[in-house]
Amino acid sequence: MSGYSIEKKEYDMGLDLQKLKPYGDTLNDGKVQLSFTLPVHSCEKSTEAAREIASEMGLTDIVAAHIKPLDDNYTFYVMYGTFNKSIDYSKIEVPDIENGAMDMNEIDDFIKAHLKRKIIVVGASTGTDAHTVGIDAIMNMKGYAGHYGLERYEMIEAHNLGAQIPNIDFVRFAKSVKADVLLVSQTVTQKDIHIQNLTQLVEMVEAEGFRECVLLICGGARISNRLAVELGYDAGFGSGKFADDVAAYIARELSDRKERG
Amino acid sequence: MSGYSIEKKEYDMGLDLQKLKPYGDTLNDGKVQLSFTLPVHSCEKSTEAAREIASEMGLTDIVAAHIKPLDDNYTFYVMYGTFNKSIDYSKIEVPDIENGAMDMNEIDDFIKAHLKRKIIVVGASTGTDAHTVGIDAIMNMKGYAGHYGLERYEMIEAHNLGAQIPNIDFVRFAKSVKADVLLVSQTVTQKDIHIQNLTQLVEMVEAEGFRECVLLICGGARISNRLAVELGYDAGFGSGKFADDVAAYIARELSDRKERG
Amino acid sequence: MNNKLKIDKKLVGSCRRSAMRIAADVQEFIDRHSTVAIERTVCRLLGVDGVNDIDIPFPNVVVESMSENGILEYGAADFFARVYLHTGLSAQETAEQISKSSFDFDSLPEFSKAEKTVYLEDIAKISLKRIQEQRNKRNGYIKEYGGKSGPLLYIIVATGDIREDVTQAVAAAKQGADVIAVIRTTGQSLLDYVPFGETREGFGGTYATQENFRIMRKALDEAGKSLDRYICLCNYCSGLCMPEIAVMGAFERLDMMLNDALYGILFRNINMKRTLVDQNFSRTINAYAGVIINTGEDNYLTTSDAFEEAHTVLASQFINEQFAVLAGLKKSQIGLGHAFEMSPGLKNSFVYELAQAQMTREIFPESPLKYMPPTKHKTGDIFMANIQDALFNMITILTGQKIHLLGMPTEAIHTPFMSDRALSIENARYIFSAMEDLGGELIFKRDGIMANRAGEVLQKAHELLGRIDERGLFESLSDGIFAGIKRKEDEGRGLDGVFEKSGDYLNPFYDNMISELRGGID
Amino acid sequence: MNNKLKIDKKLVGSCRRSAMRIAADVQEFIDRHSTVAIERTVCRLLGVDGVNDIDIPFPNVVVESMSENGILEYGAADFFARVYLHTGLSAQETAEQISKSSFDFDSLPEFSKAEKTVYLEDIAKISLKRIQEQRNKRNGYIKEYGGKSGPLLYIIVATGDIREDVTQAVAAAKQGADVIAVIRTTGQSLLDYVPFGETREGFGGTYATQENFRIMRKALDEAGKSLDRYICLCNYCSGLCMPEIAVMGAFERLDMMLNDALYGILFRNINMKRTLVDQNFSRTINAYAGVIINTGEDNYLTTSDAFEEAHTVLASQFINEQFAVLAGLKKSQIGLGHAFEMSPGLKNSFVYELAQAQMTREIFPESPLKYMPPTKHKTGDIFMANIQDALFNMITILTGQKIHLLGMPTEAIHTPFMSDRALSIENARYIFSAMEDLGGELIFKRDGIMANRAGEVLQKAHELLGRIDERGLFESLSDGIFAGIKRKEDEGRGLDGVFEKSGDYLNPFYDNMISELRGGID
Ligand code: B12
Ligand code: B12
Ligand SMILES: Cc1ncc(COP(=O)(O)O)c(C=O)c1O
Ligand SMILES: Cc1ncc(COP(=O)(O)O)c(C=O)c1O
Repeated sequence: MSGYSIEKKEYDMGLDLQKLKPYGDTLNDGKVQLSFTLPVHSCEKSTEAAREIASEMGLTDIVAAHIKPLDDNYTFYVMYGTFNKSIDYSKIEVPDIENGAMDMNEIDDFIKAHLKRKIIVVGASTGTDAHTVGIDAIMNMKGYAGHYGLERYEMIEAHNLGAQIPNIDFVRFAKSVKADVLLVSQTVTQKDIHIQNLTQLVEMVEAEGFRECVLLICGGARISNRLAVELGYDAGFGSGKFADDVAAYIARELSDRKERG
Repeated sequence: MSGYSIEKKEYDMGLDLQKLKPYGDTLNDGKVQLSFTLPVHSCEKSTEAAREIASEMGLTDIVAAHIKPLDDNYTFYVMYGTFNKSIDYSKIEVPDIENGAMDMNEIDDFIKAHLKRKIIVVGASTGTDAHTVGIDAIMNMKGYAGHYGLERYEMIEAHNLGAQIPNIDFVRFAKSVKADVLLVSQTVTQKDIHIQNLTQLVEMVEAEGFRECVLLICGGARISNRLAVELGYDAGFGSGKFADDVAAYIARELSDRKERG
Repeated sequence: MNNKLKIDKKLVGSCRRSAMRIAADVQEFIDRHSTVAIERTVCRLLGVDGVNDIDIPFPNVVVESMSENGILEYGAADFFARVYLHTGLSAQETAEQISKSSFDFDSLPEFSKAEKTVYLEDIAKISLKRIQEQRNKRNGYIKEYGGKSGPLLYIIVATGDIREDVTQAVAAAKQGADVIAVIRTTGQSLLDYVPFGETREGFGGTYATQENFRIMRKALDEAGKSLDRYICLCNYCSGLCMPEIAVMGAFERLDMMLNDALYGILFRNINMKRTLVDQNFSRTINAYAGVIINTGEDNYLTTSDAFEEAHTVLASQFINEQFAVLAGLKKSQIGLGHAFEMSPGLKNSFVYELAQAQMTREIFPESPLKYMPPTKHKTGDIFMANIQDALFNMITILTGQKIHLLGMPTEAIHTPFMSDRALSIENARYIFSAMEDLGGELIFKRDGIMANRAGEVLQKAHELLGRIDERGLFESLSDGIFAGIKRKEDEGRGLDGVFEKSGDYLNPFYDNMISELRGGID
Repeated sequence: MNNKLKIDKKLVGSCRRSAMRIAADVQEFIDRHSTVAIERTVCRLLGVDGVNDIDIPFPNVVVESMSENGILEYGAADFFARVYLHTGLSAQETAEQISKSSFDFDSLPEFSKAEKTVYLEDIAKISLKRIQEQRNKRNGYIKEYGGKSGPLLYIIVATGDIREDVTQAVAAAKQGADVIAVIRTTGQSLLDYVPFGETREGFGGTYATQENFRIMRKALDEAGKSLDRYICLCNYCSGLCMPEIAVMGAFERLDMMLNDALYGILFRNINMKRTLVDQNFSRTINAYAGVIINTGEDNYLTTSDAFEEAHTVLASQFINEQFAVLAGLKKSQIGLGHAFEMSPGLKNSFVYELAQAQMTREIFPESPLKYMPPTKHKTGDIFMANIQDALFNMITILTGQKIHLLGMPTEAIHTPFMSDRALSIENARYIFSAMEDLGGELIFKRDGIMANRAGEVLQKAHELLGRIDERGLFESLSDGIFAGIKRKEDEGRGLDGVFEKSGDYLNPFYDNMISELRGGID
């Protein structure tokens, strides 16, 4: 009568943060989806190549779920697999530029209390980059997604130069108004043009001898704080960051610097 | 007047099959898309963890393009990155079960010429698997996607037992009709149930002592020839394979075996 | 729902009358028979639960012994009444004794019908009350939270492990899901018993057990509380244990059940007598529990071509409707099956599907459609699959469907990951919002492709129903009318579990429920 | 296109008349002026090409020297005629001499208008014929292969490397693309010269050079041959070199050009006089070359809110139409810009967008819409982005749009990979086939949301055009009427390249083209 009983197994499914893995539908199953194109003709061999690549990535249980020839010698793959390695989540440290949110009024009050003067901010989308929506989101009076821009802050004097501003014009203008903060927006990132452009800007500011006197901040959809710091900026803000995040950082950082003397 | 000239660089963009990489929009750019969920709360730290996982896979230039909390402690990521390793395409060998296509009439003629008798084929979707469309595609008279099924072949005597057939019933029936070929379809693969079921079948056929007398073939959307061979089958057919592929393989293989004696 | 497609109401009436005759004809057979599953259900309703030391559920222990002792034809209720009147033992105690082989069948005396009825009416009230309480609780929640006006977002969980299912279900509810269906493991429908207890491994789904029902119900009630929405729970009242699962669902407040008059016959090769008898009692229980049933016509289209076989879906919906009504279900409890399965390669596939969905809505204005997403024509192209689902989502919002099963981008690959479900919910929510009032803005051309198509499908369904009416359902099924599948009257699984009831057969539950239902409850 | 939205034809007529007055007013200014770009264009039409040893394009060498020598106001044609009559040197030879500083401007004598005209008419014929030949070739191909009836699938390539662009374009053509647009690198629109030769690095796009045009044209002709379809090529006739690029495109048989009367002013801060004068000649060339222009109203919606600013798009379309007509373009050559940019968060966003698309179709029945996909509201959620594109694809097939720019699932991430394009083509093809005849099946409710929305947008556009008509275009632009961007008459890039023409100014190309166009060519 054993036909009645269903098999029972034991499971080890605790979440171990020191061994974090992707999750499909069962803890620690390590499920990952990937897709890519191989520049070869679609055939059994190309599918094997796709599996090898997935395998090189550390995946097992590889499924080539979809194989689509894009042209005679290009084949697109959608794959699923199991990532068996894991990472130690408890060891991850992220540089923190958020010390707790403040709203516009709190920030204005903070500036009044700690700096006792207006902060001068100059912003632009520099180089050949013509995208203004990002820098406008941070600076324009009306703001973006319900967050007022810096122009509306009582204690901030904001100059938004717009887009496609050559770095040299930007730096000269900033010097001329004795800017405390430089805000640069970069949206186009193809062939790393943003890296080139951001690097050129830092060099110019250094060459002009006022790197120490300003906060240098960049932003854009593909900018992270980590990247910004690597490039020699004080901070970087990516998507999902708004004027209040930036203003709070500026206010705190400038007051810290003032205190440090 | 150098403002007129645009920068020029040199490119090495030949296709080197010994160093095959994924392709985004520039040869050898190595571009790969991936997505997965992490069982942790969405925050800067989880995004860093997602990057670390991508990095563990050997990716660089990692972009966390999309971050979506699925629940308090589950976060979904869509990522892009560059796979810098490569594989040697020239070294890949795939077991070949296709020796050139034949159509139904050619196959019938081939059987007449080489085997001089009808081949007896028994098929089913075995175990708890209730999917019949796959095995029907291979066996039914009317066929699938324009390929007639084995029942229509003059030189094949085909018995389709349907779905949810216990392995033991399947094996007994096959023995009773002196089958030359056993066709097993497996569609459900969750928790590797197909592996369990296919393995059980091979063991039964061996236990019944006629493994050497038959061609044992499995098929299904997630079955590859490689997997089939690993499990002890003669061949396996996945999606995109039709009755003529299977029949051609059977005809050739049985005639080879006959010749070898 | 106004007449957008100028559907011939007379023809609809004629279809419905044919279906009524087809069902009534079978009902006559049903009324004379019972099955082992029905008797196990009666055991459960009398309080028998649990498994013995070798994992056999006590209801199976009892019914198998009754059968061996040749007393099944009187029904389990009769048996337990006699035992009680003779020994004072409760049903559960009796079952335990039987299991230990310490029960003496031979010395069981007969009692008068009146004596037995008094006992049974008393004891029946207990479990009927338990079911009523759950129904009231549901009504209370819906009153508290308010009902939902648009389509219900119905999603599946199918990890095989009830605890992971809970994790997935709760996440989905937070993302916007309204109905959680716990998909059943492969093969369970062919088990002639219901597994017991919490289970953590299944294949392509999770075992339907009462404990699993309870675990999920609790999780969804909690999620519902924090979301201020009632989250419905759905499972499968299908296979060899239809009525047993119905009663388990009634006890644990499931809100929907996949439950079809013909599905088991066609797709699980269950004997037609067995299924038809079982479905009747299972539906009465569902009706009583306030459960919405979901019929399985969608399966015809995953097996056969959706364009060619559209009329078989409609014909079957008429038949399912009539069986449901006979079992006491209100029209609003009948979720009729249909699926978006037109081949994406077919020119104007969307146009035909729109016509079919609108037609169904108008022909069954009070019954919700349980509308299934594209599955058959999905491939591993998860991007394309997502688009197929988008078109499906559109049809629902354009034609005002109610029970909307979300499709998954990974349909052709695996049972859904948490992220697949989230993408799918995002897809539907976007489309339902972006097109919220579009349906009301659109008028369909007179004598256009859509109107003609609907007319044609109705016409063909009418012919088919006429033929079935003539030949009878049993004969028709052996001709392969639905999904090209032929089933014989005396073949298929579970036939040996069907028996003719003796003249003294007792089933107080069926009698009480059906008479209460005929009186009308809400 | 019948009147599905009951649009007020009188109001439409009134809008068109306002736009006509607005354009005519500016045309008066245009007719009195020329620009350095126009003169460089004349150089090219006279056979000047190539760059000198320090990479300066010869047309720039000539025009800069003419300017330094104070003879620009007579036009480059006048200059070359005089040189030829005096020295017998061809235009190219003259340019080379100027570049080597070995040309003596001072000793150039004056000739009679008649003498110059004889020479110029002769030499002008050569390049006009070259353009005509390309036009004939295009017509021949279309005759041979047959035109396309449904929407044109327009996709972009933007690798920065023309050779990779070719790879991508050919793959896309095989997958079904009808139009290939080679997106231009950032910053090129602000260059006051056109780079020369094949280029293999750009940012967000590829340099528009005549050699790049030629490379792509050749590849597409070959692909077209093997596919038995004509594959259109599109580039950007925009920025500080509008007419130069127009002529390069005419020589290399481009079929479409992004070309707008106001875009440069608004989005590249190019001076309004410069742009308006440049656009006129560039459009005449495009008209003559049989090119379809694509205007840029879609950009208003990527910058401002699509629901709020819908009427500015319509107003601008009216203005673009009138400038285009003045420059000699046929209505069928005017691809008017619009974009699917309603926020996905907006309830009934699809309904409003459907109304706008249908309205535009009906107001400009002869002009195709260049319909841009969702971009602004796309995020890195490539699955959701694909759905947004699906809805966009639907609008096109429901309203019969013609130039359909495919959206990309990775819009918010990178310029498209080969696979992104393939997914996007697959998406559109599925929807265009599944809904092929749906548009014809649907009638829109009278006084419904859609009809009212269309009426409102038209009303507001009418008011706006009235205001612009009153104040004049220059003044209105300084008020920030479009996309909230304010531009002043005497600010912005390229103003120093605008000059008033002398009474003796010559430009035989413009004169010949416009008079031929007025006569009517096909
Ligand atoms: C709108 C848009 C345009 C508009 C711009 C209108 C305008 N007035 O800005 C138009 C149509 C003109 C345009 C043109 C082009 N675009 Co564009 N465009 C976009 C689009 C659709 C949206 C960008 C946007 O406005 N986002 C909304 C804002 C609010 O988000 P954000 O910029 O990320 O800003 C936020 C944060 O990043 C941060 N932030 C941003 N800047 C800064 C700065 C500081 C200091 C701080 C603190 C924070 C901060 O705060 C903001 C609020 O959270 C994107 C695709 C997409 N959906 O993302 C493509 C996109 C950015 N464009 C692209 C390209 C290539 C171009 C072109 C170069 C194409 C071409 N060759 O013609 C042109 C030319 C532009 C040029 N010369 O630079 C690519 C870039 C690819 C890449 N990664 O390199 C994208 C991704 C599209 C694509 N897939 O190809 N574009
Ligand atoms: C149709 C269908 C059903 C129908 C089956 C109808 C029928 N009569 O077969 C119904 C609705 C009944 C059904 C039920 C279930 N299904 Co189902 N079903 C599908 C679906 C949509 C299509 C499968 C199909 O018919 N493909 C078409 C055929 C022709 O393709 P094929 O099987 O791959 O066959 C080809 C090749 O593989 C090969 N081949 C196949 N077999 C053989 C054998 C041999 C010998 C050879 C040589 C070749 C060969 O040749 C064929 C032609 O090229 C898929 C999703 C999808 N789009 O793929 C899910 C899918 C297969 N089902 C699935 C599941 C889980 C179930 C259920 C278990 C769900 C549940 N718990 O209720 C049930 C129960 C079934 C059971 N007990 O097994 C999962 C499997 C997940 C997994 N990988 O484990 C899928 C992938 C859906 C999903 N994402 O969850 N299903
Ligand atoms: C009515 C009905 N019952 C049951 C099922 C599920 O299959 P199984 O019988 O394996 O539980 C379906 C299919 O989805 C169905 O439509
Ligand atoms: C008319 C027009 N010109 C040009 C462009 C492209 O921008 P750029 O000016 O950088 O070439 C666009 C935007 O896509 C446009 O609409």
